[in-house]
Amino acid sequence: MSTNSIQLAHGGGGLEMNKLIRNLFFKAFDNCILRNEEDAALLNLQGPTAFTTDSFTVSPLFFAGGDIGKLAIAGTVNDLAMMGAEPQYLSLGVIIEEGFPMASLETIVASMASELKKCGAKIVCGDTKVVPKGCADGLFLNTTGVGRIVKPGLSAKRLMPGDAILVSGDIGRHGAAILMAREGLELESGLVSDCATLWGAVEQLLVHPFDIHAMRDATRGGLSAVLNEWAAASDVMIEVDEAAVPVSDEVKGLCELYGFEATDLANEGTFVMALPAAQADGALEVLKRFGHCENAVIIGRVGESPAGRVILHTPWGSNRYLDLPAGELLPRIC
Amino acid sequence: MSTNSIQLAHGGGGLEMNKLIRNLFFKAFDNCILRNEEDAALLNLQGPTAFTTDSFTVSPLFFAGGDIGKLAIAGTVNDLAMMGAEPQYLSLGVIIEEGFPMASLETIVASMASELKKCGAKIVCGDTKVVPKGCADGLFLNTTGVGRIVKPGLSAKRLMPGDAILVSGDIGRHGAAILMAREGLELESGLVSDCATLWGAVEQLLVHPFDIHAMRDATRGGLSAVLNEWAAASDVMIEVDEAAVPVSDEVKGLCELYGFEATDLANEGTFVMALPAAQADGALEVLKRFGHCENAVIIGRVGESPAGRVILHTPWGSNRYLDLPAGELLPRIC
Amino acid sequence: MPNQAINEPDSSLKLKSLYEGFRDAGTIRALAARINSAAQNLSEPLYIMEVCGGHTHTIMKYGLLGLIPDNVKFIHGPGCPVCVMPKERIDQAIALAKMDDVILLTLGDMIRVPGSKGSLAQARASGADVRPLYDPLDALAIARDNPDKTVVFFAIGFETSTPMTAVLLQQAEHAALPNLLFHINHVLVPPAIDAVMAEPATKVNAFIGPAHVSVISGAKIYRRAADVHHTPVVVSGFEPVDVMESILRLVELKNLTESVVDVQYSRAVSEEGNLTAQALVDEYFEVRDSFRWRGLGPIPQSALKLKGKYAHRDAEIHFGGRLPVQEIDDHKACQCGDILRGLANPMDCKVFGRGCTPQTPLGSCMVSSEGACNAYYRYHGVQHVD
Amino acid sequence: MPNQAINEPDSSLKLKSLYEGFRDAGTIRALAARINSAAQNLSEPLYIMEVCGGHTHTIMKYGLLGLIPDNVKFIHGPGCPVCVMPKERIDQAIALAKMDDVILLTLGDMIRVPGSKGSLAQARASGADVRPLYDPLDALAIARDNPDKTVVFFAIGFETSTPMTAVLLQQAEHAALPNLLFHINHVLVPPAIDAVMAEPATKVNAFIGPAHVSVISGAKIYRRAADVHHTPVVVSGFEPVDVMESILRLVELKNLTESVVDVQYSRAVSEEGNLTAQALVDEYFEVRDSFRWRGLGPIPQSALKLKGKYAHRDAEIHFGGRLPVQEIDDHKACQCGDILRGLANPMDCKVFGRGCTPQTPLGSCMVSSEGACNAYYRYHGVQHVD
Amino acid sequence: MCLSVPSEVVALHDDEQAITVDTLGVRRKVSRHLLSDEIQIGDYVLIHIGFAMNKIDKEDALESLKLYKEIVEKLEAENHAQSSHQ
Amino acid sequence: MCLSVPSEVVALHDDEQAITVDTLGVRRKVSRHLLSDEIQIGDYVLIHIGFAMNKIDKEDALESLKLYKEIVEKLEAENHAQSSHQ
Ligand code: SF4
Ligand code: SF4
Ligand SMILES: [Mg+2]
Ligand SMILES: [Mg+2]
Ligand SMILES: [Mg+2]
Ligand SMILES: [Mg+2]
Ligand SMILES: [Mg+2]
Ligand SMILES: [Mg+2]
Ligand SMILES: [Mg+2]
Ligand SMILES: [Mg+2]
Ligand SMILES: [Mg+2]
Ligand SMILES: [Mg+2]
Repeated sequence: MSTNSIQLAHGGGGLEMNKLIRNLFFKAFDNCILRNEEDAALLNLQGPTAFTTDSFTVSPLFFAGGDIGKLAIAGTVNDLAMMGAEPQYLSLGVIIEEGFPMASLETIVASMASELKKCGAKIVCGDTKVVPKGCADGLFLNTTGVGRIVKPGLSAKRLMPGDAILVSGDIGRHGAAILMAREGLELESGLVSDCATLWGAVEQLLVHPFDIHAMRDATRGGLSAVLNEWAAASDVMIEVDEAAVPVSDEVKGLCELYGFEATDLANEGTFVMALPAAQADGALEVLKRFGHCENAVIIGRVGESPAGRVILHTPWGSNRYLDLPAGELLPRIC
Repeated sequence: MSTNSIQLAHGGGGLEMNKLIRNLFFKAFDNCILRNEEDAALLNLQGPTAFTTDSFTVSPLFFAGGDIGKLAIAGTVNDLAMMGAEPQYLSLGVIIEEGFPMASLETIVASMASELKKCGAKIVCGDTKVVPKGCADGLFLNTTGVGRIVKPGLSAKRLMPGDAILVSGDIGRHGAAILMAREGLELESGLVSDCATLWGAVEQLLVHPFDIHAMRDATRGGLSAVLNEWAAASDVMIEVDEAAVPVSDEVKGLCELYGFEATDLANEGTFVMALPAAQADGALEVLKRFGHCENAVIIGRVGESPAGRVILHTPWGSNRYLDLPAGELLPRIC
Repeated sequence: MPNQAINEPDSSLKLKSLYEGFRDAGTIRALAARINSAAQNLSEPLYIMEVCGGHTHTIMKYGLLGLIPDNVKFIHGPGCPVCVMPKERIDQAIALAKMDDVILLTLGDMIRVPGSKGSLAQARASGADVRPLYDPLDALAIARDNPDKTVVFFAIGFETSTPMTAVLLQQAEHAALPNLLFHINHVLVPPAIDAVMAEPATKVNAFIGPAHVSVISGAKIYRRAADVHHTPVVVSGFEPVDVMESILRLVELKNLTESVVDVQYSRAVSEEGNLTAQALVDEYFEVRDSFRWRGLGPIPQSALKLKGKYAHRDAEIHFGGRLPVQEIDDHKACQCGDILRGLANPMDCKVFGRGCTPQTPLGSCMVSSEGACNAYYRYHGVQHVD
Repeated sequence: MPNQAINEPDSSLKLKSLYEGFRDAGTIRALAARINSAAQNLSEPLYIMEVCGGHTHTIMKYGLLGLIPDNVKFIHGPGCPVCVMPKERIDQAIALAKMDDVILLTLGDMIRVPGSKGSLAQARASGADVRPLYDPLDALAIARDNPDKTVVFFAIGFETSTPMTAVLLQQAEHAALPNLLFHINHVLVPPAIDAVMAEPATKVNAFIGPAHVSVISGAKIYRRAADVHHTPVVVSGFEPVDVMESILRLVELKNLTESVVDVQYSRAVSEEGNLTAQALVDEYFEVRDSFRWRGLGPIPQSALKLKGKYAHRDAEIHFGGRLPVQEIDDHKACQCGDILRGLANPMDCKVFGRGCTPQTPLGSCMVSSEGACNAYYRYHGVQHVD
Repeated sequence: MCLSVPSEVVALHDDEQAITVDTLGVRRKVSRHLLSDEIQIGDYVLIHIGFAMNKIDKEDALESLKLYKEIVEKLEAENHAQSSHQ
Repeated sequence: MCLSVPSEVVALHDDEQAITVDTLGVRRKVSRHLLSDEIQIGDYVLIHIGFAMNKIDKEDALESLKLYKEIVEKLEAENHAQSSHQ
């Protein structure tokens, strides 16, 4: 029974913790930097480097298309990729609630290890805390990543009138999948989260001579948040053809049922890109080679005014602002 | 009332979260990398770099001598310092329980900002999550740090017979202070945590031509854990003169009352160092210039056998092993 | 229902057509053309009030204001049951939620609406047990799982949602769950229409009637608006095509000076409505003498309460002395009342966009995305984009 | 107490001297020299059993075994009340803790000790409400704050701790807290000594008596060990100087072949003990016919239970049919019984250090840092260091 | 708030007065306490906060859609006439 | 388990049958239900799981310490004699 679930002793800094770290984490993430077990990992970095952090508190921990482990790797790796950086090294902070099933922890760790393989990044340092029953909701993860910047200059501030806006796939699937998995809602559908590591696709984009201005994964706040942040940061207007924005039937169904907007729902493997309109088709052609980007499409353009705002065009010729979502977004999606 | 406590909406990725981040975090940690608000911070790093992470789940959040904010900065900065690295850039992951008092959050953030000043490191990226009431115990922090290695080669594997073992101050104060602050125990004393940023003292040590073999802050698991890990990693015996280990009266009193060993109690601003015995007095002389290291002292030596074990010598000529602590260490000290 | 005898389902109607067919761009454009053409014959501007926030939402989300001519104007109605809730009722919900042995349940957005000292969300943040539901029947399991607690369902909604509360109460009785109580805030649409029209200076001269209310209550409930207030009413669906068709019909009725009740949403609305639902509501509820609406003030016979024989389920009775009764007036600067009658515009309000924003609403019209001020705050000016 | 009439506190005794004076290196060295010299006169090896785990702890922590000659040997006694708890009693605690309406309270280390299917810590990890206390009186507030729950104090300890349980029970009666019950596992030292000596082949021929037990019960309880088993007993304090002085006295008594009870810890132990505490214990407790000790098996009259008039406080009665009663034997390979009698050495056990470690104890001697196998596991071999 | 969505009945659970409905691929169980009509698999119903409110008249809906088609065609014909007139 | 620590009485709370004690600088309130003796500030008591168990006889303790001093001195004298004898 002692190995069936996490005990407070697993976080005590003593024997039991050492065992957990060696038998579980070291085995799954094996690499020689990690095994050094020093106060800090030793890296050799040269030049411009991206550095990003995210904590993961998603509920439930397992959902169609992934789990918190996959999410924690993909999320941080994607943030590096969005800055034109090759994901190289990750840290992992684990906060576990006493009584958490060891089998679930093993599944989550395995899922992290398998996601790491997709981009070649390594977990090189970590930290484990165990808190008493009731002091956390199962498991929280933090991943922080560093990576060499392959293509400098990508920035939310660099959008320019004349840019095309692309999305890499249909939107809202992660937020919808989490909602479907939520206890008490008892929904069923074939929907799976878009949760995925984007580095493969981004790496290919970066080897081409596209003058990409900005990329961003449309996580919390969804497409609305990315576009509004970009419009504000670059002081431009962004216009979107509502009919061009890809949304799956199931996400539409969920939005109908609960009054959500697909543009507000989170994504975890879908990103937005701005680059000169003339290069948009070329970029699409590259993106569509990747399974999870096969629905990539141009959804809009960058204009000048009203600066800082995002305009949605309906197919019947009317317009409205696309707003930043407000209020609590239930459930916890990351 | 809306600004008196944290609401789920503060973690929704929308307007309320933007406000919280800008009005609180950006103001306190102001620097231009952080203000970029991209998916990742842009750093320029050259050569050997240390990379370390820690999550902080201490309970209670406020204790004599510090709070979780001070701890989160000092803890990660110290891990960098222990590797001979200058603390440069930190990420900050915040997990907040719905209903957490805004005033407490502000105090903690101010405490982080003030601790950062002591070493010159900057928080350059962050992440905020809010979880529903009951899903976390107030506030959890994660800090992950990177820093340029000033003195390469420090390692738990480098201890050699003939090395002296130094501690930078009296031990066990952090663990004891947390215990004293624990609700329900109702203890009173003048004891304060040793929680402190060590970079100032370490920086001075590093400018001298000492051949330091290893440094480690004696956090969870206390002095026992550091010495046992070192003995194992370097495959040496470490012997300690029990009477030489500095312990304050209050820490002794607490150990008497509850049957703890001071060597098992956590420290958060006290470190252990191994260097050739001939250089030990010189290093002590440098250390003692710093207020929080004025009790620095030589406590033992490195020998050969039994390799991997730590021996305590009593003043009356008997010996015993100093063991790795086991079992749960109540309360949560970091 | 208009046609209860359909026994041969026409296989040519796909479910998807009920969405896509009623959002069709060509149809919307065609209806817009017809509206613009018909409106040229209007002898005076048409001021249409859409009573229901669901319609406000459709109008804003699909940008319909940009498609209609200047002499067809919208006056956004009392919004939604969430927005019209007076602060003292929210204060009562908060007082209940804060009691140690009470679990307070309510639907969706309600937890964000501020009472006199914060919202249910804030009460929850400070420890009160507040649980938002998507489905009222979930209250049964919560009551069953917490026999030591009193579970209070803070019931809100227009005629559309009242039958669901009735079913919940019925099931609680059947399952003999003594610990499930009700705080009833169900409001009625016709008295709100009367209140808007009671202002002599009101500009409203046409209504779009909420179809979901009529799915339950039938089209008959709008007779009085047509007969007494001499305003045409079109009972409209919520898709953009539905609303455009309803506008067209209103323009046409106005040109004909006909004050009738017309049912655009005939695929789901009948004259009589859902009789099963009505019977259930009659079993459990009776009309209150008066109820204060945020923005509109007290309106006689505009809300429901539990009948005396269900007093054992009535949280207002059970917790009688322990609930705050202080009536809280709207903010002095707030012009919602005038806005709801078409006498003022959100921009006329001094605190609009300054003290009063969707994050910090001072008046009812700013509370939800379905309120007039909220809609103006978020969308004003967009029509002028190229 | 030896001298109840001290009215002029001697200001020359600092509290710190009670720690430092009894840990003084010079004194320990001097006593070691005396022991080594006196032991040369021993006609046969001295096998001292320290009955109490507190003494085992002192001997190990201060490395005292390294200071005494080869013909003075220690046999570590039944350890501590935690280690001797039979698995079925822990199973009962776990069963109680797992009940929805029960909060189980116990002292410190107890939560780590495995029963037949895991420990209380593991039960807590899987959701049972188990709360370790540092102070039994904290149970009062917990019972008061949880009127809907039954709060069970899983009471453990030798004579030292029984009066504290008695005070808690007294206070629960005074405060009329009906929901605070007791699961009594208080054990007695003298019957354990008898059980060790009942084995004809036992090597034990001297005892260090636990002084804290005698602070309550007086030195008188060891008379029988001296008189019937003809073994000298020194009632010893817990500081290293106390233990060294006690060893010296035992060697000297053995040389004189005197089987007497000698009180080394005279600064706190009297012949009669704490009469107030004894009276409280008598009020609430009576002796059980028999109690199973882990490692030693059933020992007659070796433990206490609540008196019949406090049956309403007795968790064993209250939860009678719902507690597991299956007696769980020690692991077959476990030699604790022999080790406790000095007939075997931890190293003789086949599973020592393999199947049985402090993290996964199979027998009682491995459970806490005060057990013989545990001490061997952690310290064996250290004497031979340079 | 008064959100009601058309959905297709895909399963009947008469014992629990419930039906399973499908909304664009999302399935959930809802109460049918408020439905007095006969309900069959394949029927379309309006769903509001976990309840089926009533059946949708498919024929009526089809008629509406047919009418819209005519309006669009008429407008196109007019536009065509206008533009060819120019 | 039977851990008991000498502590100094620093405050009396007769109304709640409690005293405050100081253990090497750590102060806490403990029960005095088990103490039948008069208790004064400055007394030394043994503390076990939140209870004062009894008073420590200071004179007896001083006597022990005096005895130890003598033993040590005697040993030193013997050693000195031995080494100067050599
Ligand atoms: S802006 Fe706010 S205060 Fe002014 S009328 Fe609108 S809701 Fe009322
Ligand atoms: S090693 Fe374990 S099993 Fe063997 S005698 Fe000791 S306690 Fe029993
Ligand atoms: Mg460290
Ligand atoms: Mg990030
Ligand atoms: Mg991210
Ligand atoms: Mg760590
Ligand atoms: Mg991102
Ligand atoms: Mg670290
Ligand atoms: Mg650390
Ligand atoms: Mg983030
Ligand atoms: Mg409550
Ligand atoms: Mg329980």
